Amino acid sequence: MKIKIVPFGIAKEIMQGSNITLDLDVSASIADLKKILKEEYPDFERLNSLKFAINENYEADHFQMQEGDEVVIIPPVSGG
Amino acid sequence: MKIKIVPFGIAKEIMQGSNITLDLDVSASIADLKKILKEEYPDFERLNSLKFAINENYEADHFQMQEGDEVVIIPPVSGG
Amino acid sequence: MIDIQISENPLVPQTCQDAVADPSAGGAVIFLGTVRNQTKGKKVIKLEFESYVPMAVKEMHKIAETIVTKWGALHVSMHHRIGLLEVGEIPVIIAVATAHRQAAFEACQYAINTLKETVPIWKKEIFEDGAVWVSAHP
Amino acid sequence: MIDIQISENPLVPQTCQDAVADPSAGGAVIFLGTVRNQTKGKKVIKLEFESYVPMAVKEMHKIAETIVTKWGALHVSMHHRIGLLEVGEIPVIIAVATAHRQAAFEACQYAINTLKETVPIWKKEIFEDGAVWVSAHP
Repeated sequence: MKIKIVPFGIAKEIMQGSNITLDLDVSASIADLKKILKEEYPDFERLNSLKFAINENYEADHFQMQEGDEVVIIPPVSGG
Repeated sequence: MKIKIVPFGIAKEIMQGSNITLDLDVSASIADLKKILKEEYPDFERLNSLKFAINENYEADHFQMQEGDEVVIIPPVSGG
Repeated sequence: MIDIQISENPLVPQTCQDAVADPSAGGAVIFLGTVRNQTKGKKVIKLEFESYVPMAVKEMHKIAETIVTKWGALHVSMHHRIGLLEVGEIPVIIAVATAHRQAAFEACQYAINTLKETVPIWKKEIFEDGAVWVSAHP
Repeated sequence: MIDIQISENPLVPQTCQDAVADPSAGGAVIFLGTVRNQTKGKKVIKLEFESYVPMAVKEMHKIAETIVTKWGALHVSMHHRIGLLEVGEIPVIIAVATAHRQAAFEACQYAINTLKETVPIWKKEIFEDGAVWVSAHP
């Protein structure tokens, strides 16, 4: 299934600014995605945290994505 | 010795608005003054607190006044 | 910088904010008191504030100095209004700027709590049917 | 009333203050963040803020709703700026009005602490010799 990946902040730099589309196994989880991203972009390992949001909500490791989902990569936030 | 008494807030109402001058024994203390005032104006007994300031500083019961002192009566404060 | 004022004119929050602005501050906490339209369910028409001004300024300075010493504040601005105030008007503004925000919250709260305990300012609540000196009686 | 804004334009404290003004409020606590001229002793030239705006607004709403529910706040105003900011400019304003002041202090502090943990906004510190995404690395 196709999953669009949208990185922000330092995640965008780690991925060289690109939104990418990944082709994942049906019912792949956030944990699976995290593993794939860390293999492709080892700099993600060095971050203080790495979170993911779908439909503007944080989703945990066990969350299973669906075809067409847009997953936003949320590196450590630092507003304020 | 002559001591000028300056009341504020509700103390001014209790004393009917008047600054007064009392003639006290030499070396009279704040405690002595408090006793005299409560005898003269029993409504002082009903207040939550009754403090006194000389030269813009709070002074405790044992403080001994001097001729010419101006004593400010500070009923419970409620700024803010 | 310590900025203390007691005034019969309306207070201006921007003035206190400007007084504490500093490029080495990470944040400022500002407390704005406002005249409430009721107290214990009873409708308030106006408030009247009276002060023994020179001593009040001195006590407010003591509070500000404690904030600088204890919380390392860069700037403290404390303005208090006296006279007759309408509902919604501002009797007090306290602004504290510190390098890190936690200290500013603690210091600003200390300032307003201590002001209400030690500064010779008295508030009279004026109702439709009378007036009461706040906190005077048990 | 809950007033949440993320904006590329300079923030105006008076706007947040007006948003929380209420005759039944006894006080308002306002937190103003400011861009510091240094971090850990290193001179900061500018800050750049980026946000995933729709989610940031949603997370800020959650914070405001918690404040209304848990602290009984009458009004909450939270404005965050994005884009390039100079030293001394204001990236964030949080104003909370409550019937009694203690709740406003607690709620305002909760708001800024939680904003820094959950709201998808990222800050890049720009130095003379480079730039760093704040908090990204251990």
